[in-house]
Amino acid sequence: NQSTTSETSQKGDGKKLVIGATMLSMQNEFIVNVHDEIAKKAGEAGVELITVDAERSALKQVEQVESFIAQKVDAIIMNPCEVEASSPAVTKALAAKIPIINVNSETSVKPSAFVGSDDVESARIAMKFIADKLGGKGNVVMIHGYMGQAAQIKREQGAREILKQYPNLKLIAHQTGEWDRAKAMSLMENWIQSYGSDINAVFAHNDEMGLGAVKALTDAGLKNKVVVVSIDAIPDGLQAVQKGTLDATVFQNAEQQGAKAIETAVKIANGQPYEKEVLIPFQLVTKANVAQFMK
Amino acid sequence: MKNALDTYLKPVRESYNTRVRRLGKVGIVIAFILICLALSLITPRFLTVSNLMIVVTQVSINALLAFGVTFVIITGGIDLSLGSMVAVTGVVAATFAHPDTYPVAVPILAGLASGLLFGAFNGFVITRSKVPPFIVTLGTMTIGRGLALILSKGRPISNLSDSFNFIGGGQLLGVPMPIIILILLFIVCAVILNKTVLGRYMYAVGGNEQAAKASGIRLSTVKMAVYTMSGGLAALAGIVLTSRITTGQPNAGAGFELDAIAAAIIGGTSTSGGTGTMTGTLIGALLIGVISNGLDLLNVSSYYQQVVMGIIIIGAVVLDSVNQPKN
Amino acid sequence: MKNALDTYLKPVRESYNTRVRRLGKVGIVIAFILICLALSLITPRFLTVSNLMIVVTQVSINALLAFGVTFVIITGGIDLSLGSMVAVTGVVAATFAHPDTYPVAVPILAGLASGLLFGAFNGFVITRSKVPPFIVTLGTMTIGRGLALILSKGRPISNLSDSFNFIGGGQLLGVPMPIIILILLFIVCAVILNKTVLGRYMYAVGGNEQAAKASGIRLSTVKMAVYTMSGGLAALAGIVLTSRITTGQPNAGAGFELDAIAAAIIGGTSTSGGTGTMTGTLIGALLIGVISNGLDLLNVSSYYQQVVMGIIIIGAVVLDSVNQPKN
Amino acid sequence: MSFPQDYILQVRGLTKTFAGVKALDNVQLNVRPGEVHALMGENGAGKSTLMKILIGLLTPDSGEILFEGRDLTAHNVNDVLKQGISMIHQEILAVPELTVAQNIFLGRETTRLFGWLDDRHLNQQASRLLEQLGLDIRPSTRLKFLSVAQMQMVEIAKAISNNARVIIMDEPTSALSDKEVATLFSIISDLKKQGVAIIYISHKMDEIFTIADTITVLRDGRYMETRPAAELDNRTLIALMVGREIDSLFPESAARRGNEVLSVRQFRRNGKFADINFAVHEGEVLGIAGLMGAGRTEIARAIFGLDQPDGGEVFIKGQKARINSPQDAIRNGIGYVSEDRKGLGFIPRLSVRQNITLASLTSHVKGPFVDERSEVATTARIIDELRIKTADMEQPVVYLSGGNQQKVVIGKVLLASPDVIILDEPTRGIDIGAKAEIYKLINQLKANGVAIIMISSELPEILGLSDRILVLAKGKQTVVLSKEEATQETIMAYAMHP
Ligand SMILES: Nc1ncnc2c1ncn2[C@@H]1O[C@H](COP(=O)(O)OP(=O)(O)OP(=O)(O)O)[C@@H](O)[C@H]1O
Ligand SMILES: Nc1ncnc2c1ncn2[C@@H]1O[C@H](COP(=O)(O)OP(=O)(O)OP(=O)(O)O)[C@@H](O)[C@H]1O
Ligand SMILES: [Mg+2]
Ligand SMILES: [Mg+2]
Repeated sequence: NQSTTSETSQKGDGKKLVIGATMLSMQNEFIVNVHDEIAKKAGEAGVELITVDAERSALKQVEQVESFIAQKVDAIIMNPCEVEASSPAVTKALAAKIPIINVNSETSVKPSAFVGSDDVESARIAMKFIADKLGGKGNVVMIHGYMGQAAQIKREQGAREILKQYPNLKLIAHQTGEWDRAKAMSLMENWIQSYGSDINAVFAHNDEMGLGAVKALTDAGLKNKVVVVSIDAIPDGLQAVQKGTLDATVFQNAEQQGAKAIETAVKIANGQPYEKEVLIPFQLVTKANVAQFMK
Repeated sequence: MKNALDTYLKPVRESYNTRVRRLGKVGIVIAFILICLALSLITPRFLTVSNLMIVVTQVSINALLAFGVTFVIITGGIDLSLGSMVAVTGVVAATFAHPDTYPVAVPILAGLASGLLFGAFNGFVITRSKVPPFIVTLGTMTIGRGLALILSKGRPISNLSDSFNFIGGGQLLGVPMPIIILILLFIVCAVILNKTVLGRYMYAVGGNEQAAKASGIRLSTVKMAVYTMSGGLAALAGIVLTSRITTGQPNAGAGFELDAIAAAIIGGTSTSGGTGTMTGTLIGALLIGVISNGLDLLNVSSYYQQVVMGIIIIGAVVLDSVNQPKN
Repeated sequence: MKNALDTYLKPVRESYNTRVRRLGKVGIVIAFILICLALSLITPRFLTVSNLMIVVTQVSINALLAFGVTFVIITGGIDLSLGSMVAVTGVVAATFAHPDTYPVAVPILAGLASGLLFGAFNGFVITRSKVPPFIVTLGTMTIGRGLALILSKGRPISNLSDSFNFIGGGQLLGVPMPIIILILLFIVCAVILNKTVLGRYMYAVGGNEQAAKASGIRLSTVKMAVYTMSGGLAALAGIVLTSRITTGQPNAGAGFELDAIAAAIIGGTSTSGGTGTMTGTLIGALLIGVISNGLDLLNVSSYYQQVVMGIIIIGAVVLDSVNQPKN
Repeated sequence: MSFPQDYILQVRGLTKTFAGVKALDNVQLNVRPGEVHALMGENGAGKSTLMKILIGLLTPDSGEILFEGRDLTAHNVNDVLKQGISMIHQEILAVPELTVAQNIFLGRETTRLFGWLDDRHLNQQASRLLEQLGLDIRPSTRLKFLSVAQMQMVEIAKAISNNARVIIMDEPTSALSDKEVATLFSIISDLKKQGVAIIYISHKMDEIFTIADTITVLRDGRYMETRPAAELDNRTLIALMVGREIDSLFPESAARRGNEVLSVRQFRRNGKFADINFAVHEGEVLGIAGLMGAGRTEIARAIFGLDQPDGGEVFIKGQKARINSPQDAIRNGIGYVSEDRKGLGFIPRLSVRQNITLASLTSHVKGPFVDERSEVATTARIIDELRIKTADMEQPVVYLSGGNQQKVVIGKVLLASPDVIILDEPTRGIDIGAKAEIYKLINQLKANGVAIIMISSELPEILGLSDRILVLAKGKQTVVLSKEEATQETIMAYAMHP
């Protein structure tokens, strides 16, 4: 349970602040990290935090926000499942005069404040790394996240933007690995069968899948011939980068996103001035700089 | 003669049969009431009009699907394609629901038509081939997911008209539209099941397929009907969902089939066919909804929520079966 | 008397029953061969030793689950908690599999024990209460997922020992370990089903529960056995998976139950109980694996992959049922 | 010889094969309006198959069916029912969850607009019909709460409510008591007067000679002969059916009564039976007689551990026995052949061999494995001894004829080598030849020192085989008669008056 007490942060009438948080998926390590930071900071600030897991369903998320509204929380932190589909939640919260802060990704309706980074950018960084590494020439395969989800769509979009800039960089195959390491591993095994050493690089929409690809390539003895890049910089990913099996990952600062989100939420709820948009930049992680990301 | 007839007519009103039936549902109703009571005592936030409205609104989509699958299960079948039908019909409806294009009837009818068609396809394959419904609808579940992605090119379809968004988001006399739709469809489905020949034939086909056949009932007609209706109800669920989140999502509804089937079974529909009621299914759906809402209200951590949810569902059905008379 | 005995002994080898049985499986075997043939013609990459090894390795996890659920379905039950058991057992195994902590037997036995316990719990609830297996295992599916998340604190457990990773990633005489495990377990399961008293009782319980009971078979013992075995096999699948991806993932195995059940049913196990073979299930699992591999090899777009997958699965079972003798 | 026009129903050259087994081979049947046409033959002769083809549930391989001059060969059940043929099936074909009225009118509901049902009207129609038939059954009771006999009467009501021109009755009386049989016969004679033709199948010879006008005999799927009933006597008919003569149905037994094997004291199950006290000895047949619903089956089920009694004790060889489940019963040397063959008797999809060895499987094992050779040998012996007619021992039991299914069940129970065996309606639906064999078997068991409790609604059977007869009335034990005291009349008297 995530509620904690302390005397620091109280509303004018002396009651403790209540903040509701709905997270995209508590089964995703990155999101769990964002949440843990929110919870930690909420504890420090003496805020009662109610966390719910949307399990990647925008519908569920909208319903959870409705529920927060009915409970008259003081502020809502939403880690949106979808750009468009999670928007009604924002509309409803604003209509009920409850501040809502989007963390990590956006919705089409503007919330009270936004804390996070642009997913499209992360894919641009990853694909740019591949392009540089291959000298702008070679065959790339891409492993998608769950088809149709915001993160998948945006990461695909960013990757394709870069691919367009490098006409000699060919996307020879792309398929979904559903964010899952085992699925991505099987997919990669099958691709190795059909393309063999024609593959020069792999871009996976998250580290889990990237690590699955790495495993398949290692088993096939091809790892040192293929560049693998993914996004998230989860501990396993960082370790792999350090070992040199994963060539690069893109670091999204979970701690900062979480901290800034709860900070902003408390400010708004207390009627203090706040920043409407806090952008936390992505960072490319390679063997060269991996040490600074590891705890 | 007159008198003899009367003594036969009386038991119709209060027969052993109906008493047992009522008893059969008592268990799950008790479980439901107990859970509601417990929640009201633990948190004052539960028993408020606004929260109850939210619960019922949230339940509506699962309930619509559960009504459809109740028909199907009563005939002894199963429908795993519900979630995919929600996605397909939602995407189809959204495609026609942009502002200033078509009147709001067009997306509704298009969505509905696609659902009926999808359901009819399930029914067609199941009746023409000897492939078990489990496999057919598992297949069409996959096919449907693919279709939804193809139709939407893998992207959510947004920018929908206000009149369309009213279906899931609007209110009529203070009552959210999904609740109104839920009540309407509950009545329609209950009437079909209890008061029409089709409903009677569903019980017969599920209760003893050979007997139904020997009585001259066309099995394929009944089965076609239930799968098509299941598709139609899934379409309504898809439309409500799309309108509620103001987007047609190709990946909407994943896993919904299990919740819907759970609602039906918790409500007393037997997977072996031949028994089940719409009221039971409605209670089943409400039960799931109330538990999920309560766990959120109580701020149970999401990992433990799953554990508690599972335990309560099993517990509720255990309580129900303890209350059921032995045959 | 001797002679009379001989004339009776002969039919056992080539009897009506076995002929029908074999005929019953011919359809799906034909479907399987046709698909393999088609793939070999379209792409030369399909029919290579390395590719076939990969297909079978990939199939192994689903096949292990499918073996377990075949036992369960034959007795007339169902197990929806397979995927969650994979996660729980994988996480448990991973917890004990860090290098330089315990010998490799410890994570294996711990994982196996947790699976057996989980399965036994399913069996216990199902036999002690009158709650349908569908609901019980749906409940434990949710509970199990929660447990896996709680045990792992929602994070993958990595840094596993090489000896543990050998189980899913190693080779013995050039054959990947998962294939060896698959073959071993296939033999064990097939023998249990065909050659032992327990196997015979499974068919009896699923074929006519009341008659089985009246023949002196303890229904609860048989059911406990099948759910426990299903849990044990899920644990093996979980261990192989964890070792293959060198991490214990709390969200591993989601949806695996449907694939496993599909494999069993495609292979001829009837959801109404009383029929089914391990060979059929193996072919069912291989069929799904080959299609999925083939679609990747042919680089069919992921949207269409789903559509094609669904169509081929339904088609294969249609082909099978066409070949089945009418009763 | 009459002209074809005289016939309401004509069947010519009908052939039907099941997976290589010829069930019907070039069969003919000619039925006149207003006659009771008995179709006779041993178990597995093809009677039911022929009828299922007539009603459109099975399609023939070849041959033709003419009904009132119209070709019916390719029609489905729906059409056939509408044309005016209806059928009472050998296995009760009803929907347990639906009510009596709903079952009777299933497929023929009167509806208002949009298929709206009028259940009140349906119940009225049904109660009128049930009353005409003299049945005390509520139309609104769900079928699953009826006894087998009541279900059977509902099936009869259903068949005759169709206003059919031809009614097929496939063993309608196998689960009925004398009173209900009398009701049925009076219904039949009414129908005859209205010109309705009845095709009547039964293994009860006395019934045939009571009501049949014409008799057609099938043997091994082939047509034998059609003759007016008046021209036939018991002996010739049996010879036609069986192809050999059966001299005496109830052979004398030389068994000696030995020690007590099983006894019950103050046995009671609330609402079903009470105050039951009896003992049965080695080499003895204790018959239990009573009217339908008297509680005989309930007693058997309770002794065998299928139901829990509410009071009383069971003693096995003088020792008090605790029986909570069938396995306890089997371990205590009790065997039970249920009256509900389909429900409690066999596993339909398992083979003859697998069914026969099911209750004694643990004695056909090598370690944890089933010893198939020993199974085969044992099964072969049982098939031989009980003369089970089956293509081979790997045939699924569901494909066997009813009589042979019954023998499989008996074989299974015998193999568990019980000291006392409870036979509940052991010859229900069994042909005359097989009956004689089962009676012989009972005597053999007796001679081997087995104690037998035989529940039967057929008084001749009870009288012919029992050493003592316990009579039940409404769940109470009214008397135990010795062989010498017992007559049909005394038994009936005790069965009616508690
Ligand atoms: N579905 C089936 N598949 C295979 N064989 C069958 C099937 N139905 C019946 N048979 C076989 O056809 C033959 C005729 O069976 P049928 O049921 O018509 O006999 P019957 O004369 O009605 O016997 P009884 O008096 O026991 O009812 C039997 O040998 C039986 O085993
Ligand atoms: N499942 C049931 N539900 C309700 N009542 C039942 C059920 N089974 C039997 N009964 C009733 O219990 C009573 C005793 O039935 P039982 O079968 O023991 O009678 P019986 O003497 O064996 O007669 P039968 O010849 O019908 O077997 C009957 O009145 C019967 O209607
Ligand atoms: Mg018959
Ligand atoms: Mg009885």
